[in-house]
Amino acid sequence: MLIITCPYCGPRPEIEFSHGGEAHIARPLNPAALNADQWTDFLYLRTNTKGVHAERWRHLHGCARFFNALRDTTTDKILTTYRTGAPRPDLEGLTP
Amino acid sequence: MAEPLTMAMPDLQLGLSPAQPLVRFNLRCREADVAACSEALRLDLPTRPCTSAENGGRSALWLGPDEWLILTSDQDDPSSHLTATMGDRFFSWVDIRARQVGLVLTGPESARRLNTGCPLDLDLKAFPIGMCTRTVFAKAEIVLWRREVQSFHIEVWRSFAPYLKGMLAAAG
Amino acid sequence: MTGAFRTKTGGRIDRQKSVSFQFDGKTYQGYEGDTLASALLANGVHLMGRSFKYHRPRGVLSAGSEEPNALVTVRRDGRRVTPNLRATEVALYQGLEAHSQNRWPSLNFDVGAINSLMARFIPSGFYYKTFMWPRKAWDALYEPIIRQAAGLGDAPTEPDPDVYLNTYAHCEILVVGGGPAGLAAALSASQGEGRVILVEDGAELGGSLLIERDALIDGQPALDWLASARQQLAARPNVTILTRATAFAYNAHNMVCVTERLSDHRADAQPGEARERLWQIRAADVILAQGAVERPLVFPDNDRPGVLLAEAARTYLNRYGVTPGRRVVVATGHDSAYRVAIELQAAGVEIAALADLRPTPSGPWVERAQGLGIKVLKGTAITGTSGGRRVTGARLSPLIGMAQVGKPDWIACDAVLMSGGCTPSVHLWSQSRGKVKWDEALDAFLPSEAAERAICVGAGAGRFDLAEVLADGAQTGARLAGLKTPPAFHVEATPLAPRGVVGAVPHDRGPNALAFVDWQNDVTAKDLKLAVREGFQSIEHLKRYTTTGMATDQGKTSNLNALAIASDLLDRPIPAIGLTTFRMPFTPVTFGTLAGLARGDLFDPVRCTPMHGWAEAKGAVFEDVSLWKRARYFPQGGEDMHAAVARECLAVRSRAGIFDASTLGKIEIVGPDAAEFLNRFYINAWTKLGVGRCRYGVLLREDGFVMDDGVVGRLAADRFHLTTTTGGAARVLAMMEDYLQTEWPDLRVACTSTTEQWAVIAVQGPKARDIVSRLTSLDLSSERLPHMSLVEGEVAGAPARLFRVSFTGELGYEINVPSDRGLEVWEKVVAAGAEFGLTPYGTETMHVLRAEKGFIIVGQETDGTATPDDVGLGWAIGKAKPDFVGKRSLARPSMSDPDRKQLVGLLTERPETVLEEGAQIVASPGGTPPLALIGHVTSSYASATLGRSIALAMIQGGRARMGQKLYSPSPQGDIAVTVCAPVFYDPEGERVNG
Amino acid sequence: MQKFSGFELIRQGLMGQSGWKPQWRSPEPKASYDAVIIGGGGHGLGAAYYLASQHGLKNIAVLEKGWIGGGNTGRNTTIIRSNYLFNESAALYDHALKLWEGLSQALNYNVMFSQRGVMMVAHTVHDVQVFQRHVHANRANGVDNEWLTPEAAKAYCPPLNIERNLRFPVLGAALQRRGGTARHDAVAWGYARAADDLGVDILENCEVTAIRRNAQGAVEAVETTRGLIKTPKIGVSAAGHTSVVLGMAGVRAPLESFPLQALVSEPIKPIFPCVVMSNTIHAYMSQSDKGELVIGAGTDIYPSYTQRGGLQISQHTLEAICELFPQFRRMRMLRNWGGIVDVTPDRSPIIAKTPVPGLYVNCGWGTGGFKATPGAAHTLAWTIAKDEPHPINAPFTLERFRDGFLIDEAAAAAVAH
Ligand SMILES: Cc1cc2nc3c(=O)[nH]c(=O)nc-3n(C[C@H](O)[C@H](O)[C@H](O)COP(=O)(O)OP(=O)(O)OC[C@H]3O[C@@H](n4cnc5c(N)ncnc54)[C@H](O)[C@@H]3O)c2cc1C
Ligand SMILES: NC(=O)c1ccc[n+]([C@@H]2O[C@H](COP(=O)([O-])OP(=O)(O)OC[C@H]3O[C@@H](n4cnc5c(N)ncnc54)[C@H](O)[C@@H]3O)[C@@H](O)[C@H]2O)c1
Ligand SMILES: Cc1cc2nc3c(=O)[nH]c(=O)nc-3n(C[C@H](O)[C@H](O)[C@H](O)COP(=O)(O)O)c2cc1C
Ligand SMILES: [Zn+2]
Repeated sequence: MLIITCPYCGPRPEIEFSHGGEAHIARPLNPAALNADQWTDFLYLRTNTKGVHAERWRHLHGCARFFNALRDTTTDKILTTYRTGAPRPDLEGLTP
Repeated sequence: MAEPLTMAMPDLQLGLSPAQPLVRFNLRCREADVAACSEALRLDLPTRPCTSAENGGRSALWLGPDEWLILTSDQDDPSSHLTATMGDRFFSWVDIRARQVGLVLTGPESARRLNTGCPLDLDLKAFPIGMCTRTVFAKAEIVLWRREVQSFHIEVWRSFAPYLKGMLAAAG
Repeated sequence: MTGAFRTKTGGRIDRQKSVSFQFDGKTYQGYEGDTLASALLANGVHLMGRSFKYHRPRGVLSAGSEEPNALVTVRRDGRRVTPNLRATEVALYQGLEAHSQNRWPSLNFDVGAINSLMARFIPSGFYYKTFMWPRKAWDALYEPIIRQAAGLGDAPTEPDPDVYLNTYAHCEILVVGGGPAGLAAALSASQGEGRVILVEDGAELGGSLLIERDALIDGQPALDWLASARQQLAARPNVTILTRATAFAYNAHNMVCVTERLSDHRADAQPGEARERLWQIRAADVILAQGAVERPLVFPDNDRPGVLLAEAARTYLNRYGVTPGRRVVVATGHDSAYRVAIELQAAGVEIAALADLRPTPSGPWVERAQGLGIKVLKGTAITGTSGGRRVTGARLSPLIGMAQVGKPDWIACDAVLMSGGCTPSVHLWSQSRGKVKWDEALDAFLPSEAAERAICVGAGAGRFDLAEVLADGAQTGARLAGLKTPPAFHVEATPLAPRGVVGAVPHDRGPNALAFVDWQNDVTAKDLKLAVREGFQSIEHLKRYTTTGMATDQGKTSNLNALAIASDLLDRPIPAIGLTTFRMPFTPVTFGTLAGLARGDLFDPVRCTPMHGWAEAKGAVFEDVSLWKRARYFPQGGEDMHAAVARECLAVRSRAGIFDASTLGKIEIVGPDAAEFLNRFYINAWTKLGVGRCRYGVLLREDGFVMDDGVVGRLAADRFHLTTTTGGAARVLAMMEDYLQTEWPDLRVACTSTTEQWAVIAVQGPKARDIVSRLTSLDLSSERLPHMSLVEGEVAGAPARLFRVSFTGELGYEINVPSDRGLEVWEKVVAAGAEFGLTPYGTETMHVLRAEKGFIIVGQETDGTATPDDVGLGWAIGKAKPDFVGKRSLARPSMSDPDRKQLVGLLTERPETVLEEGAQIVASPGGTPPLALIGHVTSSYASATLGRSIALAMIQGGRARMGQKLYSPSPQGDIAVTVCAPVFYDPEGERVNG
Repeated sequence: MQKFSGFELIRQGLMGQSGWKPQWRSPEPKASYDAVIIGGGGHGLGAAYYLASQHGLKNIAVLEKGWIGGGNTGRNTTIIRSNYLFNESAALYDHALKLWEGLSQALNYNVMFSQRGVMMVAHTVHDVQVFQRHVHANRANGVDNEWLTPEAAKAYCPPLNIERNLRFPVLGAALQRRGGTARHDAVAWGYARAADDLGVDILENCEVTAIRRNAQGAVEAVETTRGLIKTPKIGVSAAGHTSVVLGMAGVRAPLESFPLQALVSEPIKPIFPCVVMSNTIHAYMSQSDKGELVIGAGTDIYPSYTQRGGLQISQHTLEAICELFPQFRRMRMLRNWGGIVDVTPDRSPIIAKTPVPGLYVNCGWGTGGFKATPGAAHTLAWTIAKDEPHPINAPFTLERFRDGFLIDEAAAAAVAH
């Protein structure tokens, strides 16, 4: 069971959280303007990164906030977490 | 629910009893309006995560950065005063008095018993008096609020209460 | 006296308390403190089991959790039977009843042993090569035979009455292993502020100290030092000590799972008592002090009962006061066997010979042994044993060079002790994904780079000298606890040379000799050779082809030897071959321990509405809908479901019915932008919905398919009360939060779940108004409260939100009152309705009523592949809206495919024929599979109202097929149906206005 | 190919089993092949076998980064069935099932395909509706599947608890008698041996690190840890790593890779006659020919390439197992492990051409591709050889996600009311 640091509540056990898929995929402002490929991209295509991956979590059974995390999918180490809306942190400073 | 809310566990010096009748509201409001809201409620809404505040029989439990659980006695209804005072400011105030029930778990074994289903560190250092949070107890969501070293107030949705009590009783 | 092989004194057994027990029906005596294995050995019983494949007679090999041979079934009563327990770990108690396994008819005489004679024909993987012809014989003959041979013990056949507990725990420092390394670590770590948990697998702390006779620590004998160390630890409030507790899993982010055995060792354990407790420990730092496991020697016939590990013999002697035999041959490649020989000799056992593989062993232990007159044969290999169910002799051959042996010598004996040296236990370390590195000097894999905050100490880190071990533990504990000076221990002991031997012992016994590597799975050196010959070169392939290391001991004694043999055969260095993956659990863990209290009503929460008890008392039959219990129908007299439902339906249509709708999800949406939010979220348009009015809303997933539906009522300009399906409540709320928090944070809206705030009492039918008006002063006239509207006020004395809505097609109300008033109001409605024939009805009746009206149920008519238009809800789409969730997807080419399935009604030719839900539809009758399926029945009922069957179906291009005759294939033949509109009753919708 | 038979075993037994040859060679990579398959699981090895045996392509290689069968093929719970709901899926899985029925003989390798029946247990009224829809659809598609009452289900699987007081009582079950299990490793080895015999090079420890494309964008070579290999055709059968491999050619796929765990008990004497699955309480179980209970469940909640997951998933699984089979509560878990499964949005696979000429993909099998091994391999080989899909895999395109022609088996089983 992972320990995930909620940007609000601090480190908490995985079972309090729900996973929200890849981060930084904003819903297009005007979906009607998107062509089929662009819409498919938004709906279905994910980077599925092997390595450091930006993803969304929600502290469902806690503060209920969505937030983002950078997790290495080859080790499940979480490098950092940050609030929704914040840009993806620079990796340089993070690698331990 | 027909079955009683009280459960005696004398062997373990544990008591589980219903909290005194409470009125509950879910309050949502944004950071900019916290001060106004606090004033309207005559209660400083805590803004530090997982902390609580009490004043004059009213308590506010921080549940999220824009969410509080407001507990008060069943004689006290701040609703109209709040609505009047807040004017055009955005806030959400929803009566949830019957949505959940309050249980009080007391006794020297209370933290340990809670840890049979709750994964949080309940050491006094990690979970001091006054701390509150939504969390889980086995398969139920609860709000856990430490009132004293050996006493916890638990809020749980009505239909999950028998499960919670059943688990606490069986937990050993 | 319990047993001929018990020493006069010594050991940690309680000689005052003798205990009688049974093994295979025969009664023996042992002492409290014994294990089943030590007690049997004391009685001279070595034969304790049969091997998996060849059914070879097997004795106990070890004294701990690495035991591959002595597996037994322990039976307390019919319901408390546990197979595959290691006799070395079964604590002896008065009345213990144990049985040997994998033998028939008896352990002594086992027909299956014929396999042993066949060994040469059934090498590793033989089953992949045969049993293929004739094809049919596989199912009828071969596989049943193979399966008959499968398994070790018998599974229990009765439900287990015992209870399994769980606890989460946190600490700053977790120490796994209570040997000298772990004790020293815990002693120093607990001098700091932090919480320390010390976990020990055995019945008491001490590890290897429990059998230490030679060393002095701080001037005291090891056992005395141990006693004081225990006392110190027990006195510290920040220390938790768990014994009989196995750390079995090292999970991500420093979560270590431990199973603590609470009652298996007690004679008086009652059925239904707590048997084990799972500890899920989250530690800031973990110190692994697991120790090391002694390696057997791989030589022909090394599996005869009476052949055991040297350190195990020392454990039996020093811990249990038991000797393995009277005349013993010791075969070794490691110093420790000398110590064993010396101690056994002192206990009166004759050491017939000590054969050392090393050509020139030296050092204090060798000298001491020789000084005591022990016959030491240097450069000598053991190349065989004799005997049947007990070893009778050892074959010793002089080594010529490294790979050849000379003329053998037979030496009579009744036990053979062997030692290849020690393999550090890196199990949990590896589970944590810590790396290991091959150490040339020690012939061992040692921990290198850590993946978690974990540190190995003591023998598990390749430190075998007691002084070093204690210092290692103490320093590590101190460092983690932030102490300036770690405690220091002064040790006086004779050092052992750490290095041993790995791989197979050379021999001259020919290709069919059975030199076991993995005892339990009967894998021999020859099997490994065959696998390599057949091209299985990766160690992972070798493991899977030969099954080495896959038995219940997971190769604790065998993996390194297998690796060394592979390395030899492949001519590649050991580290280039690598280890197989260590996985949890360290030792097998009871299912019950992992399942914990989750059984029966505690398996999952049972959610009941406030009116549940009432329904129960009225004899309702319930159905499970997500976690909720919902009343399905209320049978009266001897009614079956059909009769009850028919009666309930007719009551609603002709008079009135009362229905508990409390489980519907409810969400209160508040804020100035609430209407805008709903506009973006639901397919419908909301802006114009007046206060006090309701609308049926449909929600899509972003891919355009129907996800949920419900009624949305507007309580105020900035406040909505909406409902979801029972199962969809959490999903819908989560999706709302998702969009609000991450896509539209600008919207000033908040959503609060009110599902359980409100009990919902639906009163439906022509008499509904008459009934409800008895209970409220609210104006219920159609002018003031028309269909699809709501009002707040008092009903039956409770504050209420009264909705005029209908899922039945009749005049209807849904009374929402606070849950704690639900039952009271319900009873008042029932009373008020009595004179009108108000009838309680359940979900099944509700389903029929709504189907008569063609109302869909999400999840029944829709299956995650239906668009609003498919199910006839195209009208609900707010056409003028530029966007809503799922809108863009509706523009995909497939969404306007004329062949999409559409919701229609079906009428069978014969009115009494009720189609099965899920039945398929084809266009023409009489085909043979595969048929061209054009649709399926989603709902189907006998409608009492209409006096005939009705069905809803999703049919390709259905709406263009009105009046067409289609067919539903069934085993009894095709059933002809006619396509019709999906509304069967009151198509004009007049009745809701009643 | 050295023939495997009982006779040969005895003959070899008399010679100390010393005459057996390597089951597959371990050759050095050639500079170029007519086609390469990336991924030495059952699907990839099978595709090579069918390319060689049915399409005459012999100068081909399977590139495996580790050891063959070390991916999901070697770590799955081996359930084989074909009673899927939609016509497209039923056709694909039943194609595979028919191939399973003759696979041991075709490969001269006993894959221990055991048709002991797969029983899917219904616990709610909704389950019953869904399973009956399956039964009807399967029957119409010529796929066997039958509905059992709780009593009939218990008769078929005696350990099943059908008492009414279960938290989620058993309301019935759908049984596919032709379903069952097979020996996972043998599938990889059997295909490897047969393919090798037809000249296919099986290159282990050969990780593809890049895909090279020519000026027209078509594939021309792969870079591997064992050197550059030229080829005009690449079939990707890399399961959990498909996104990584396709990414080397600039192709994005609608996939996410999740941990899926399984576990086995200690071996016991035969007691569990079939496969039982429960979607509602999330667990499935069978007993292997060696005696261990083989148990699995759903994926962990987050994507990962670690081949492990959290204990809580195993706990939920065993809760369900102990509820359905309370007599196994004292049984013990011997080993737990994880695989990496690639999941598509509609939970159906992709066996198709990609936008890159010469690049073909077989992926998205998620938690259920072992059962499809021969069928997937067969249709992938066809697609590679003919540069167009076989009618059976034609619906399983990448484009279906763009155009909305999903084959949503997961949604079809979803519970919403
Ligand atoms: C725990 C578990 C239980 C399951 N249970 C079932 C079940 O009961 N029934 C069922 O039908 N299915 C089940 N499945 C799914 C099934 O195992 C898979 O769908 C199936 O085995 C996939 O086979 P494959 O050959 O495509 O993939 P794999 O066997 O995974 O083969 C892919 C290979 O590609 C290799 N590879 C990856 N990247 C590269 C590269 N760059 N270069 C070279 N090689 C590379 C990998 O090393 C791997 O060997 C289960 C899966 C898991 C994990
Ligand atoms: N080659 C050798 O000479 C050799 C080999 C091994 C041990 N030793 C001796 O052993 C001592 C080493 O001490 P040590 O403390 O490292 O090892 P140890 O063997 O004394 O203690 C290890 C302890 O860890 C426990 N343990 C192991 N796995 C566990 C688990 N998963 N959960 C709970 N408990 C677990 C064991 O029951 C044991 O009590 C030295 O004194 C050394 O002389 C010597
Ligand atoms: C059907 C099946 C049965 C298995 N049976 C056993 C077994 O009896 N003993 C064992 O140790 N492992 C068994 N395993 C697990 C493997 O040892 C191994 O864990 C799995 O192949 C994953 O590989 P890994 O753990 O090396 O990553 C089995 C695996 C499968 C798929
Ligand atoms: Zn939080």
